[in-house]
Amino acid sequence: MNYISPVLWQFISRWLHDFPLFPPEASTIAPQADALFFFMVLVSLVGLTVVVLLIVGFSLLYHKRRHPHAVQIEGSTLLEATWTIIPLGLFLIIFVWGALVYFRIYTPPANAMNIYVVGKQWMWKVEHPGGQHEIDALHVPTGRAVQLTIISQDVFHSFSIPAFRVKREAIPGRYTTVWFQATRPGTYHLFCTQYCGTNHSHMTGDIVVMTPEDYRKWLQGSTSGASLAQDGERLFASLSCNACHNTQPDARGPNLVGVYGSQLTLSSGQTVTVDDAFLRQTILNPSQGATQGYATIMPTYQGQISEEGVIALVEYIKNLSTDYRLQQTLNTTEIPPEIEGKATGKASAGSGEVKP
Amino acid sequence: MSTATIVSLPDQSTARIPKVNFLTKENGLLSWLLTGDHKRIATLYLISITFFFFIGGALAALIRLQLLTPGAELMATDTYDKVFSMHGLIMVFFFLVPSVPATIGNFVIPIMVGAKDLALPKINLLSWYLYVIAGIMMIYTMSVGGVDTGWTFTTPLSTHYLNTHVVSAGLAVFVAGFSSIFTGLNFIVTIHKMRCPGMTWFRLPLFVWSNYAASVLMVLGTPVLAITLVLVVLERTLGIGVFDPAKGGDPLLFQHLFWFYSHPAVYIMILPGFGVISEVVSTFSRKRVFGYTAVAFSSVAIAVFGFFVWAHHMFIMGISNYSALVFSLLTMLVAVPSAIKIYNWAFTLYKGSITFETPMLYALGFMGLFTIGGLTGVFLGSTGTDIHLTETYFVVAHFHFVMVGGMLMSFLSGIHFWWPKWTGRMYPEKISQFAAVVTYIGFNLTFFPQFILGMLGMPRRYASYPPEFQVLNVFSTAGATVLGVGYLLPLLYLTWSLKYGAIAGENPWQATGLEWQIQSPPLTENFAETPIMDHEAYDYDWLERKQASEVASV
Amino acid sequence: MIEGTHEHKDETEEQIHIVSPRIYILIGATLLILTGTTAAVSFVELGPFNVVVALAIAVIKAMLVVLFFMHLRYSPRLTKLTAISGIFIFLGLISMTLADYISRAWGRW
Amino acid sequence: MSDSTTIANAAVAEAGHPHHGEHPPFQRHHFESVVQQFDAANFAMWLFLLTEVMFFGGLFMSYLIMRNWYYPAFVEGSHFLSIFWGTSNTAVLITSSFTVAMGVWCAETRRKKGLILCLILTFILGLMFLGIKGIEWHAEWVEYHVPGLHFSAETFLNPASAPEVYKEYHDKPLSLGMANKTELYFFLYFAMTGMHALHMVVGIGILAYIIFRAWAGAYTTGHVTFVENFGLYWHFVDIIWIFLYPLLYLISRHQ
Ligand code: HEA
Ligand code: HEA
Ligand code: HEC
Ligand code: CUA
Ligand SMILES: [Cu+2]
Repeated sequence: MNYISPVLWQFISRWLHDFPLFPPEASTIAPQADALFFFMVLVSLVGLTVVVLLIVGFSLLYHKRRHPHAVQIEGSTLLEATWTIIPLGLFLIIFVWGALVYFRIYTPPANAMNIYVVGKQWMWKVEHPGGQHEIDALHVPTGRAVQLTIISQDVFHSFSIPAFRVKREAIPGRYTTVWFQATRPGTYHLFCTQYCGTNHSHMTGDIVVMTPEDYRKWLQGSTSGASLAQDGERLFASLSCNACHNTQPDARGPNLVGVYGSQLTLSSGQTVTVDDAFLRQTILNPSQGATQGYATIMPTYQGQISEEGVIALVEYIKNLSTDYRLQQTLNTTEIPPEIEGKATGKASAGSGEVKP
Repeated sequence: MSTATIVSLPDQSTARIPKVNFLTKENGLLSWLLTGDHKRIATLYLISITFFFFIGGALAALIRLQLLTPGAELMATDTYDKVFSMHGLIMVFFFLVPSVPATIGNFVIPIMVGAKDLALPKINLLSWYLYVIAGIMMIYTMSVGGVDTGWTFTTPLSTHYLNTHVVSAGLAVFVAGFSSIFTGLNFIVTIHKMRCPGMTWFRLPLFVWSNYAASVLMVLGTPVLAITLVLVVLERTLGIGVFDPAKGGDPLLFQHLFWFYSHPAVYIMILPGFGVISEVVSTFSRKRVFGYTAVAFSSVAIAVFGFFVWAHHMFIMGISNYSALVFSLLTMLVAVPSAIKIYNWAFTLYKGSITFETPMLYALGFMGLFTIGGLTGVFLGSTGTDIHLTETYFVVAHFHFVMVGGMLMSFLSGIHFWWPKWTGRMYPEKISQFAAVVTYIGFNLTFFPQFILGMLGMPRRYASYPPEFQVLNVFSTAGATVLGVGYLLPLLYLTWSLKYGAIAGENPWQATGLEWQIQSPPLTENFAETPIMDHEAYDYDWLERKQASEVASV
Repeated sequence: MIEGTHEHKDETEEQIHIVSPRIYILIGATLLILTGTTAAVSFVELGPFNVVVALAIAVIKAMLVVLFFMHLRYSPRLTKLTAISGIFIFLGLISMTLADYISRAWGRW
Repeated sequence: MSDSTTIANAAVAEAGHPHHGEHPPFQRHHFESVVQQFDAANFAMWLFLLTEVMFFGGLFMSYLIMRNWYYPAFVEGSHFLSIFWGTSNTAVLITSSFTVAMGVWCAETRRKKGLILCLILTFILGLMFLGIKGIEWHAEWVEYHVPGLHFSAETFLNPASAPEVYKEYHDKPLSLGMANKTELYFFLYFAMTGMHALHMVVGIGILAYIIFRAWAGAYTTGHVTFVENFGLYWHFVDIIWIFLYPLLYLISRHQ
């Protein structure tokens, strides 16, 4: 065989050895999504079989040779109702079931560990809270809910992990989230599934699922010295956010301690819950969510901080549960950021790019 | 006449094609280019869309060749991107949208309603010219380097990140859109205002009903696409940011506007096909369509509901979860009328007297393939599974099943059905039946593996893919070659039949539509005198009586 | 044949109504007055009702134009249905899209 | 409906019953009767206007969403439009709508002179509208408010640059981020008024042709379809403006 045609040989041997027909189920949601999938396959098979049986059966029974004269029939309300109501019922079941799965996939549990993902032409940058940075790869432990907060720096991308049955669009200018809990260690595909330009098909990577112990080892091995929040802290200082947001009584900006998750009243009278999206929005476009009681003096940082930088700031503000850290930040303001950066390694340079 | 066929051709030794018909009435290129005759315009359309179909098909062949191997061996990724974008754009806007309405519909609708022409012949011609202008712009786009946005023009990719010819492609689609608006508008007016005496709404053939529904979609949906493309073009040329997040615009707004057209557009593409199937299934089982009113109203229901499901293309794109819910529910509702139609056609066979000429073979193929395609649409309409399946080959397989397995099949069915009327000649029956079967096999081989690929997670619009997907892709490519043969055959034998085919006579299929009661090819004014509709649609007894009385009087 | 033609014509025969100039003048004047009104009202502080009033007047004006200048009032039912279906689909586009925007989590609204 | 009379029967009677060979010259061969022809053309025009509704619909929707997102920018942007010119233009357009309606009436009652007069008036009013629009656009150009070509958000940051506006509306300067969004406002403003003006230009072009033909007496022989349809188009363009006017000029005077 090999002599005749190497290509054919390669093809046949691959067919015999490596011919997946079904993707691995490696997350808790995968079996649930698949159950619905199989239910739909079943429904479809039934529906299709009925159609095919009718066509083939009637074709045989009423072929002109066997049945030379057609009998005219106007229709039948009963039948009409049957094939309206049965498919409708089945479709509605599918709808409800699908909605349940959908809400499960897009509603992260409260205790999920948050990982940030930034998509850009044509790579995925992943930022762990511990300061680990990855490109085109994502390491996660089994048995823990992981929430991804995704954003794009340029065009639409889509973060897809077939083995987990989850996928979420990375949208420029907006955080989206998805979550999963991996169940089986292994390496799975990561695809960008939204067409994003020339190298769309190269925007792939690996999802590495590890046992919790391996994961801990990996975390230690690849840390860059500073956590994401620390990067944020540094940025907070270097962008002089703390000139206004400090805990002094005469501060020009509101106190940010514990602001995350709290309810804010905006000057428009609306109340909002402070979440990632809100934080990002106020940093980039403060005037749009101006807090009641404050002047809209906060400058806009649109175009001055990279998405990774914003993520670092958001992570920092999220973790401000006491003003201890803020005080610390105040003390480091004096140190120019470049020196800081050198002092703690390369990590901050990566995340805290400040565009001129 | 054998019992296995209903074909009744006139005695070939004496039969002649009528000397005066719409083809011979006037001669010369100008008489075609300035014609107001709907049948000539339909012919012009037929030629132009066939041309674009084969361009699109050649691009499809390139896609499949590239995907034969996992790496990007044949073309660079950016070339591949252009190839599938042009394939999608050409197939959708230059082939499938005008396919049945602008050719077959143009040809038969006026005759079916008993009119001498469409209400607005000049607008009809204008619509063809717009199509040609758009086509030239598309060819221009292609020849200067193409466009690689995908057929969906996704912003901000199309507006700010690509340096290919988005503007000319966008304008081409814009112009093509107006061509389709004018066709639709013309149909609506004709169906409302030009029906002959006695032709009540419920005596109209179902082909007219479904084209009516499609026309409503064209008239109301297409302008939204037009303005969206204008905004895209302005954004690209002037750099303004309604769709650009960097300037505060919203790319999702683009998605809303685009899909507001493009979802109804898929029904523009399928509804006329439904009409063909109704005609063909009825004719070849010698029976009135089962549940005429249900089939008629389901077309209208699809047209109305079809407007309110567009966001099912955006489930993972960050629309609010609640509106995902609403759109998913409406998607389920819009799927039901299609089911109604399928079962009504199946029951039309019941107690019929069925024969299997080529149009019927295509129609039966349609019913199977469209059911699969439609049901996989339901997979995608269900929010939970859509997360996994969206943007993968599952979607590609879904829409090829409905568009190629559905609409293209019904287009071919219709072409074979009305060909004798159109040209006055028959094609070789055995070869055409063979071609229909080849198409069916090739089709399944091409696109069924793609469902599995999609389930495995292979993303669409990928120039290269992980090696474990190769086996299925090889099947798919192999199928595409078979499919290509299946499409080339009709081109060959239909052309052949123009000169050598048997004379078809007035009514080779013994069908009941008004178009079958006049000479083939028809006169320019269709009817020698205004017809009067004095029977229901698909009244085979009426036809028998009529033929009996004709024989008696001769 | 020809007899048949006549019979059928009666069902589709719609009549062109000539609207008298009196009505046109009346409507034209009303439109101008409404224009003045809406401009004037915009100078009065009404809170959110400024928008409501302005749009309400615009709708009234548009209705007047459609009903009288465009003769919709005297037109066959089909034409009325046509106009209504256009508005219906337009409102569908607006309302369903806005529904998405409004129900987004932190939707910049 | 005492104010309206029926001419359809009269027209048919005059044109003769549709026996072959006796059609009035303007009846196209594929129609059974003049009435059918008129009906078809009229209906077609309405359908065309339907597509126009959806065409502008996309713009209106973009406007709605952007306005809600960037409310201050849209308010501020609209303060730089002149209510005086806007209102005058509305009046001009409404008057032109009236003259067209009168023109159609003249055609229906076969008053050739009246028809020509009305059409010419409409023509002039149409040009006037475009002229006023031109004045406004010019003002925007001078103020650097033409997005994409000639734009600067400076005026929205700095009250000194446009003291009258700031004084009249008691405005505060916008923050930088919001000021940049005024470009969106002006883009939509130009897209909407521009698209509308384009329709006006097309209308005026057709109008010129109609005046020319009316001179030759083409529309005063009972064949009013073309004039009637043109009237519908013109009224429709008027209606679009009736909505643009409050949306762009009026509703933002108070925040
Ligand atoms: C002719 C074109 C056509 C038609 C008719 C359809 C019909 C349908 N489509 Fe499809 N669709 C496309 C063309 C078409 N589609 C295209 C081109 C795309 C991709 C665009 C892109 O992204 O490039 C797409 C994408 C697409 C998506 C988005 C996928 C994604 O990107 O994530 C969805 C999601 O809901 C969908 C759903 C449906 C549904 C529910 C129908 C329904 O109308 C189908 C109804 C039919 C049936 C249901 C079959 C008949 C039923 C029976 C016989 C009953 C069976 C019996 C029992 C159940 C008992 N389609
Ligand atoms: C009417 C619509 C229509 C039709 C008829 C087809 C027909 C076909 N399509 Fe197409 N397709 C689309 C509409 C259509 N497609 C759309 C809308 C997309 C999405 C684009 C996007 O993502 O933006 C798409 C995308 C698409 C893809 C996915 C690309 C990707 O995402 O990476 C693939 C892959 O297999 C494919 C294959 C085919 C094949 C094999 C056929 C076959 O049916 C064609 C068979 C016909 C022939 C083979 C032609 C006949 C033979 C010749 C002309 C011989 C000459 C040939 C040579 C000289 C090479 N199509
Ligand atoms: C010139 C002073 C000033 C600077 C510098 C400044 N801010 Fe603010 N900030 C404010 C004021 C005032 C507000 C409240 C009004 C508002 O929301 O616009 C605010 C609000 C906020 C809020 C919203 C939370 C709340 O309670 O309202 C966040 C988050 C925030 N700032 C983060 C930052 C970050 C991060 C930086 C640096 C990159 C920064 N700010 C720089 C003045 C400032
Ligand atoms: Cu990123 Cu595709
Ligand atoms: Cu759809």
